[in-house]
Amino acid sequence: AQGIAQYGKPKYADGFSHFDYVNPQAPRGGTLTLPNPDRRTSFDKFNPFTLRGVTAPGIAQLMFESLAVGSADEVSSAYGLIAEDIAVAPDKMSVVFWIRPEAKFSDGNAILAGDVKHSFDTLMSSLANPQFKTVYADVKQAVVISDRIIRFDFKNRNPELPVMVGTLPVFSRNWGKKPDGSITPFDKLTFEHPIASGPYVIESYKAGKTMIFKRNPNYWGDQGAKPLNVRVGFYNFDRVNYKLYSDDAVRLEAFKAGEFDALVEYRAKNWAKSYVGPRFNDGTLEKKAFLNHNGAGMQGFAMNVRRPIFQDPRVRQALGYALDFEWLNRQLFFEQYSRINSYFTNSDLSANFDGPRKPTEAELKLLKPLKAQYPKWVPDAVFDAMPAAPSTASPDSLRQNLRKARDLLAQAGWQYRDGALRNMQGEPFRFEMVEDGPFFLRVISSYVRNLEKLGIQVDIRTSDFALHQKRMDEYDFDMTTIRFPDSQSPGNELWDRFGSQAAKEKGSDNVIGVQSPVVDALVDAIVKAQTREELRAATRALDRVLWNSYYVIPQWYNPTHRIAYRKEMRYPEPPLYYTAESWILLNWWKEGAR
Amino acid sequence: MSSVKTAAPLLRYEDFSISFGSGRREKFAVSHLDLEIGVGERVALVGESGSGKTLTALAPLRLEPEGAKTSGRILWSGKSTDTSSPPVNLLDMPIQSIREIRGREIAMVFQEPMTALNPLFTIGNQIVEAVQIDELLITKADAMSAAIELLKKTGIPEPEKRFHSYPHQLSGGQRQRAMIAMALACKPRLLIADEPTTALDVSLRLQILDLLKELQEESKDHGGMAILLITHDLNLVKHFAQRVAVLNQGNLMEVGPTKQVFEHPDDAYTKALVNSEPVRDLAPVMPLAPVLLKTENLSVSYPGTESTAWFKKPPRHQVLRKVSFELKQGQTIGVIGESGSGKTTLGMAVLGLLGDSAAEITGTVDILGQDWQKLKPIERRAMRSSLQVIFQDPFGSLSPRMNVMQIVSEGLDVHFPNLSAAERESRVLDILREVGIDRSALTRYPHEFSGGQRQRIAIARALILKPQILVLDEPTSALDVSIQKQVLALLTELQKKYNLAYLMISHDLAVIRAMSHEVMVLKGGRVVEFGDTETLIQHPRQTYTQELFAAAELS
Amino acid sequence: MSRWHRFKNSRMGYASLWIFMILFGLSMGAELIANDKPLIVRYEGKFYFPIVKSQPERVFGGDFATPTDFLDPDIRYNITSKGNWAIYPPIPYSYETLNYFSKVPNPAPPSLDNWLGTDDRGRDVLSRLIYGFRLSILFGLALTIVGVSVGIITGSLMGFFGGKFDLVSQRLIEIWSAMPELYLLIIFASIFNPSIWLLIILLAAFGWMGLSDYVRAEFFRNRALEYVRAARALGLTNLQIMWRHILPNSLTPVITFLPFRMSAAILSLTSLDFLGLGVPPGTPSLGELLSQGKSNLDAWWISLSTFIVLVATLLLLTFMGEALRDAFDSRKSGTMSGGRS
Amino acid sequence: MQGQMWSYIFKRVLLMIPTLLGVLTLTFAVVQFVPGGPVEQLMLELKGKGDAAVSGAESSGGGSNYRGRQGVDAERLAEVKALYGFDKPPVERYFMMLKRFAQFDLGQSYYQHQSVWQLVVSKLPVSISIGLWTFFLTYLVSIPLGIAKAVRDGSRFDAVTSTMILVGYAIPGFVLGVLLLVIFGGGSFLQIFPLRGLTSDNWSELSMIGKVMDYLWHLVLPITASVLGSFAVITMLTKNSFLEEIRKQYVLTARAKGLTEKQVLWKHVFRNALLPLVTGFPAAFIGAFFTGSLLIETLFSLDGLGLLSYESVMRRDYPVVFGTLYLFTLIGLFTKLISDLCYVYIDPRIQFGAGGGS
Ligand SMILES: Nc1ncnc2c1ncn2[C@@H]1O[C@H](COP(=O)(O)OP(=O)(O)OP(=O)(O)O)[C@@H](O)[C@H]1O
Ligand SMILES: Nc1ncnc2c1ncn2[C@@H]1O[C@H](COP(=O)(O)OP(=O)(O)OP(=O)(O)O)[C@@H](O)[C@H]1O
Ligand SMILES: [Mg+2]
Ligand SMILES: [Mg+2]
Repeated sequence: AQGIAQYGKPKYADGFSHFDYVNPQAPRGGTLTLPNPDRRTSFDKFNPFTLRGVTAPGIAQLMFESLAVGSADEVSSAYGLIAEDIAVAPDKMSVVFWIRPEAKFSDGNAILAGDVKHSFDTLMSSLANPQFKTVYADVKQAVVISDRIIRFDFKNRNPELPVMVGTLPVFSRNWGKKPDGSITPFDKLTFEHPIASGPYVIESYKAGKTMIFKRNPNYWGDQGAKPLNVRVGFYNFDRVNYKLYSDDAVRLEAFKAGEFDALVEYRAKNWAKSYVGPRFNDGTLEKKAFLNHNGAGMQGFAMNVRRPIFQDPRVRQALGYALDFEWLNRQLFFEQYSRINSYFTNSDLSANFDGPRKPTEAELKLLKPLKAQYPKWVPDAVFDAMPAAPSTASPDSLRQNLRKARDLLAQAGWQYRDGALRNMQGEPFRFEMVEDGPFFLRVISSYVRNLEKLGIQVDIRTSDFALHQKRMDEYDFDMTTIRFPDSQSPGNELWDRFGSQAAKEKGSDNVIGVQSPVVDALVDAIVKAQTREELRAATRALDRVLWNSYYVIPQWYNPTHRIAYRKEMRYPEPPLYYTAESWILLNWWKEGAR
Repeated sequence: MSSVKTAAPLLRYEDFSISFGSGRREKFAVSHLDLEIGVGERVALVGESGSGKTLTALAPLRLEPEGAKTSGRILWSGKSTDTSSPPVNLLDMPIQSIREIRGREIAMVFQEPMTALNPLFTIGNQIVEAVQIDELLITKADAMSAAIELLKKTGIPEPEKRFHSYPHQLSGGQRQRAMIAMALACKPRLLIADEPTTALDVSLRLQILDLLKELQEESKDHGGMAILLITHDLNLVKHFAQRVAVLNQGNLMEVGPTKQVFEHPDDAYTKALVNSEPVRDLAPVMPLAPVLLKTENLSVSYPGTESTAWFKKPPRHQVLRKVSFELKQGQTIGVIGESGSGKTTLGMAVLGLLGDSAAEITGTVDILGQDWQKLKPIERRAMRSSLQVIFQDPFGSLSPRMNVMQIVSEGLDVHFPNLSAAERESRVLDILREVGIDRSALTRYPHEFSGGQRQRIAIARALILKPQILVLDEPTSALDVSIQKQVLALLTELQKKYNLAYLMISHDLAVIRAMSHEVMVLKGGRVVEFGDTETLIQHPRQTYTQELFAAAELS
Repeated sequence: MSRWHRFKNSRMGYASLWIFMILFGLSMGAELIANDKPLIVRYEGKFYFPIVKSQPERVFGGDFATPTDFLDPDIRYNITSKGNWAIYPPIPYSYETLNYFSKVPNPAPPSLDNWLGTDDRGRDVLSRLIYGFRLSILFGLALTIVGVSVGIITGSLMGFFGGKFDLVSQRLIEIWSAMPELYLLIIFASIFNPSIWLLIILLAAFGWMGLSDYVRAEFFRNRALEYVRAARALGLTNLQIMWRHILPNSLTPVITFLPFRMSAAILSLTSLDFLGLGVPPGTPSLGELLSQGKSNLDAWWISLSTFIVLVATLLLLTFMGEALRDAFDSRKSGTMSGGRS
Repeated sequence: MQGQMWSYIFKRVLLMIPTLLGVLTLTFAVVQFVPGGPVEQLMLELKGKGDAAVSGAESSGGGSNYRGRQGVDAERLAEVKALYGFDKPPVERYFMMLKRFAQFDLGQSYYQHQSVWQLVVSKLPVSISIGLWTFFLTYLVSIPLGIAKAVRDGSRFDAVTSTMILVGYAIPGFVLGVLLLVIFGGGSFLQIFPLRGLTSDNWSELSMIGKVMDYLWHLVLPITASVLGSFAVITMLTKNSFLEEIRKQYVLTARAKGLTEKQVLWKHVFRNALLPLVTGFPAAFIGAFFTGSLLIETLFSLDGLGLLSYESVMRRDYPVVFGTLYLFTLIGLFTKLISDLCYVYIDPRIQFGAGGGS
């Protein structure tokens, strides 16, 4: 079949003409000029797969293709790109790809199974970024069956693996071949133009300044009578020009001066205040927030439960009452954010998806036995609808919330006396908040103010990135901001985030220090889930347990992508799951182009 | 006022005054001066130290110190060769036009050559600059040879070499001659020479005066160069000037032809001035007087200045060669010798003050029985109170940011820290009075004084410590005869009272004769003659010495 | 004329000194000018002085035992109605008081509530300026005094003694100056809690080298002058010669750099803040305000007002510096005749 | 004189060796205590938290299809350590570094695909463009201005110019830079100057004159931003030094010669007054090639030494840190020597020999 999915069947059946979220009639042509998509301000290589060096922007997306591509309106699926057919073995221990005969590299050579194996082996070698070894750890080997057939063998059954190998980037064995026939070692490749199969080739570049791609006129996916279905409505520009800016403020100014076509904004205040000026007034530039359904995961103030003061869940819950999200959203964020309401916010994996509900049968099936086995570890509230994060929207008020917090703290043995909130032993409630940059100080200061009303003293400590990481790695902190970005199909990473084992090892993602047999059991259920439904039940059960343990004081997320663009830019309906930059790059077009 | 006009007027002061301060504190340094200098005339301006001579001289060039107020008129007729055109008033001329006059028409020799030269340029460079002022088109090479010619005329030995010396590498007299050469470079119509010969020995003085006269002759065709000579040396005046003006406390006392003024001085002050010859009134040295200072084979050399090949050491410039002498308690040894013969160097070497220059010193110096060079710094410092010096360049030796009180009392602070403030002040006032400086000077700074006043401050600073040994390097060069007499009398008196020993360097044979028991004659760094003063003066053995004296006799 | 006299004579400098002293004096009393606690409260027949001693909110009819937030509308109502009254300072915000009840998103433009607007957290800019001015000046003074004294001492020793001593100390300084300052800061930040004192020590340890070079050069030149020889002949110790004779004549670079050193010290607070190596977060400093200004360009009231304070401070300092220079210049006469030549 | 001079120079050059050793040793020792080395830095990047993340995002809700957050295992860690040579003890690494430096091999960057030497060379155009122009403008304006102020000390001109240069000085560079960009480059006000880089994109197609104009066009804003603050110090130093000298006797002599005021000031006073400035000149000049300004470079998207050194420090790219330290210290030592020789050249009275003690 052309498409496979991690769970169940893919959305698009074989022979589909194009993805639903593209405009098949989008005109092609014109130049797309973009700023640097991230903090990279210079580059010194074209090879995105090695550790050393900084890769030029756009290379990976515009020049490399894989056997299969995902679709942006469903979770975890893949449709053949270089491969015309994909077959997962019934035992799920291997996957076979049949390569399209017309698939060619930019140098005109056909893509053969040997190239795919070469790509895989190179990426798994120590020449490449070690990340690949981690990602493909469960892949045993790539086996060339014939010129155009390749099989990947797995070490164990994992429904994610076929999709993952499908998205393995494929490049030619001749990449880096010197005139004398010898080949530059993979980790020494710098400005040697990659030989891969993507629709663009490098036109010109200037390190630290610009990077220009042009459409490969001989791109195989455009050849033939009918364009490739997974390429219809994609790559609508003849030229893509990246301009690099080192300063955010300047980048914005440059956009307002009309130096490039689109800009994605990540800060609420800028969005509200800075996107003004003559070009916005006369309509040359427009701005719009596009809804997305990307999982927002969890972002919040995490408490280190290894610390005695945070071991009582009542204390943790009380601290949550002091965060006045409504104030922050109004005073600092111009009402642009939504409250985090789950560990899988903005995703159907969340127990709060479509509003608070009691656990379903499937969830109860997981939770009940656990409650029986570990009563202490499963809060009773788990069997209720997920409680909403404290709010100060009327009729509630901050004062009211703080009163609740005060009472909770009192129950936990903390009383205000002698100028501080003290426990029985007379020790004051005092903790340190660590941050790796000044960005969050503006948020923290109002939170700290409210905590002070409870008599809690907070020391704020900012440090540079490395120092911060060191403290995180050693769990030497009381409270900090964490972000658990969500994937549409959570899996092994949850062990690192919430597993008891990870809590004991230094440097894991489990900075909170969750060490609960219940959580372990639920994570296990998630990893082992065979269907989307099983997965959903397990994540929701986990969500309920974590949420009701009050490990994190939930913050907010942005359900939109904020994009400002030139008025000639046109876009289709946004897909469900996407990043703003690549959506522009892949699916937008320009009016009047051609 | 009687003045015999011999030539058309060139420069005329009319009701000229100069004052400092304002309101009630206003102090007139020169008041209502009327004076005229004719074309090609040689006029001498004499007067007590501090009487306003220098200020009078600076005013036509508009170089009076900041804060000075001038009034009256200074008329200059030299702008055009044709003297019939109306004279211009220099005091209200724009500064631009004054610049046209400076150097080209009126040149100036400053009183203190030591500080008046730019320390960072070679003297050659500075003279060439002056040569080029007038004749911009002149080539560098021509300007250089003109400059060397000028240096030669002023009697500087090896002018080609000296051309490349920096001021600090020259002796006082050499600097002074460089200064003169610079002033003469443009062949001005009026030369104002403020004490141009203080650092020169008598024969050189005459040579310089001859040079001036010669230049005057040369420029006869445009009426000749006029000269305003300011000096304390009345002999020079007699020989040189056609007319004399006498200034006292800013007032013009007398003007007239030289002869007339000298033979029939009108004014009481002038009388005093003319009759002030130093008197010899010395106590004999005790036969058993201890030796306070003794040098043996003292030699000093400087690294050569000529550029030679890299890495090869150039020959050293030997400044002092094997000088040995003894100075006893109560004794004065006079040191004489032509300019550049090493007198100052000898003094500095004895004092151990050459350490921070590039000098190389050999030989021994014993002071108060101790080998000076072997002493520890602390011991040396303690001995400094009994070993004092008056520098040849008084201005340079006074810290610019200290006032007179601080300067004079500093020695007391260091060596007699236990004195009460009142005691200290009274001692300072006493010594200042003795050198003729009044108490209003206490809070003033060195630059606010006249050359002679500064010299007296320097003398006061040394004497306040009542040192056992005192090195005096031209201590009276800037003093007029009456003050000089006063200071010398003070020195003799102190010597008698406290048994002081003096090493006195001077060009003024009269001073040497009056003050010293023995005389040492230096030439090229070598002692060529040494002996009892009278004997030596009566019967000089060396031709060099004879020449020195002959010149003095002549004058 | 005495030095003080000469100082007074330069009118700009003297006026600057006065203005500066007044401003500085006022900022020392900042707690009385800008504070979120009232000076006096009369509540139910009793007098309270919250500025001296904080009272629990319960005292004024609130819920909590913690210190009162007098800006809370409820409390404010309680203490200003029914015969109760309170006198608030002219600026009712302290440097870290959030204007929690503001109606406008932060940073808020100048208004009656916040005369110079608020910063991006909602703190009153004027209040932060006052406290920031105080801190920055104190910080700058401390740093300048330490830096200048060390610079003068080392520079004068090297210049005066020269020779081997100079050769060796110069090398040591070269090594010291190559020390990776940023790494040191990072290391210290990992060991100690950030504090002003730590920062002063660290910055002072490196801040003296530029000046010492200048002083050294001046000493090299001046030690060869005749009056130094004269001082030596008087039997002064090296120290006395350096202190009394050479130093007063070598102060030009020192005096010139004084105001700049002050402002550099003030600004150095900024540059370290973004590394989290500066003063503890929340501390009011002009530097912090400036960096806020940069990241909130549209909030012109932050950068503009800070900038004005900074320029004014610098101008005052420079004019004072000029007067100081004049005070040290004995040759300058009292009455100036301007551009004479 | 010469012989002495050469032996002095020789001595100084010899002394550079221990100095360099000292500098390197000290820094190396310090670096051992810095929290978070390159290995940690890379592990971070591997975990996806590294620098490449979008700056300043305040909310999550970014990427879809996020995968592979499995952390990094011990094996990877060992690999990365070996890659950077961190498997060897510090002492060994130290001596290896010294050996390389002795051969003038500056090493390879950890993160970038270039040798340190190449890196430095590639950043030079930016640094020279900014540094040199700033340097020239600063001196060309400050010195005449300082002199003019000294001559008119206390006048209105003096006060007004003081205020102006101090305002320039007090505007912190980053604020000024942004302001200039917004006003003269951004889309809101005047859009006159380019926002980024040293040349336009079509530079290679321009004529010779066009190229020069284009280059200068691009330099206007960054140089304005970097130069405005630099006038104050040198101007004030010039002014005060001149005031110090202008009342000395030799100035009278020079005037009496009939020199124009210009000649008096520029020839006679200048040399005396500016001993510190003039002697600092060679160092400043050479320094102009190698100084970068992080701020200007970031604002105007220029890739220069300032950014390089800052980033290498922050990212713990030790070869770059040490390589540039070594190179710049060496250059610094030579310029210092030149400065010291300048003292003697300018003021012949100065002797570096001992003297104070006697
Ligand atoms: N800058 C000044 N400020 C105040 N008083 C000054 C200043 N310069 C000179 N005087 C005073 O003016 C008077 C005249 O000084 P001037 O230099 O003309 O004397 P002089 O006749 O040249 O004496 P000498 O023979 O000692 O050189 C002196 O009393 C001196 O103290
Ligand atoms: N620092 C120096 N470097 C080189 N040569 C020097 C230095 N100082 C003095 N000399 C030379 O030493 C010689 C003697 O100088 P000194 O000052 O002792 O002469 P003097 O006898 O005092 O002459 P005068 O009567 O003119 O003052 C001169 O030729 C001078 O050029
Ligand atoms: Mg005089
Ligand atoms: Mg002499």
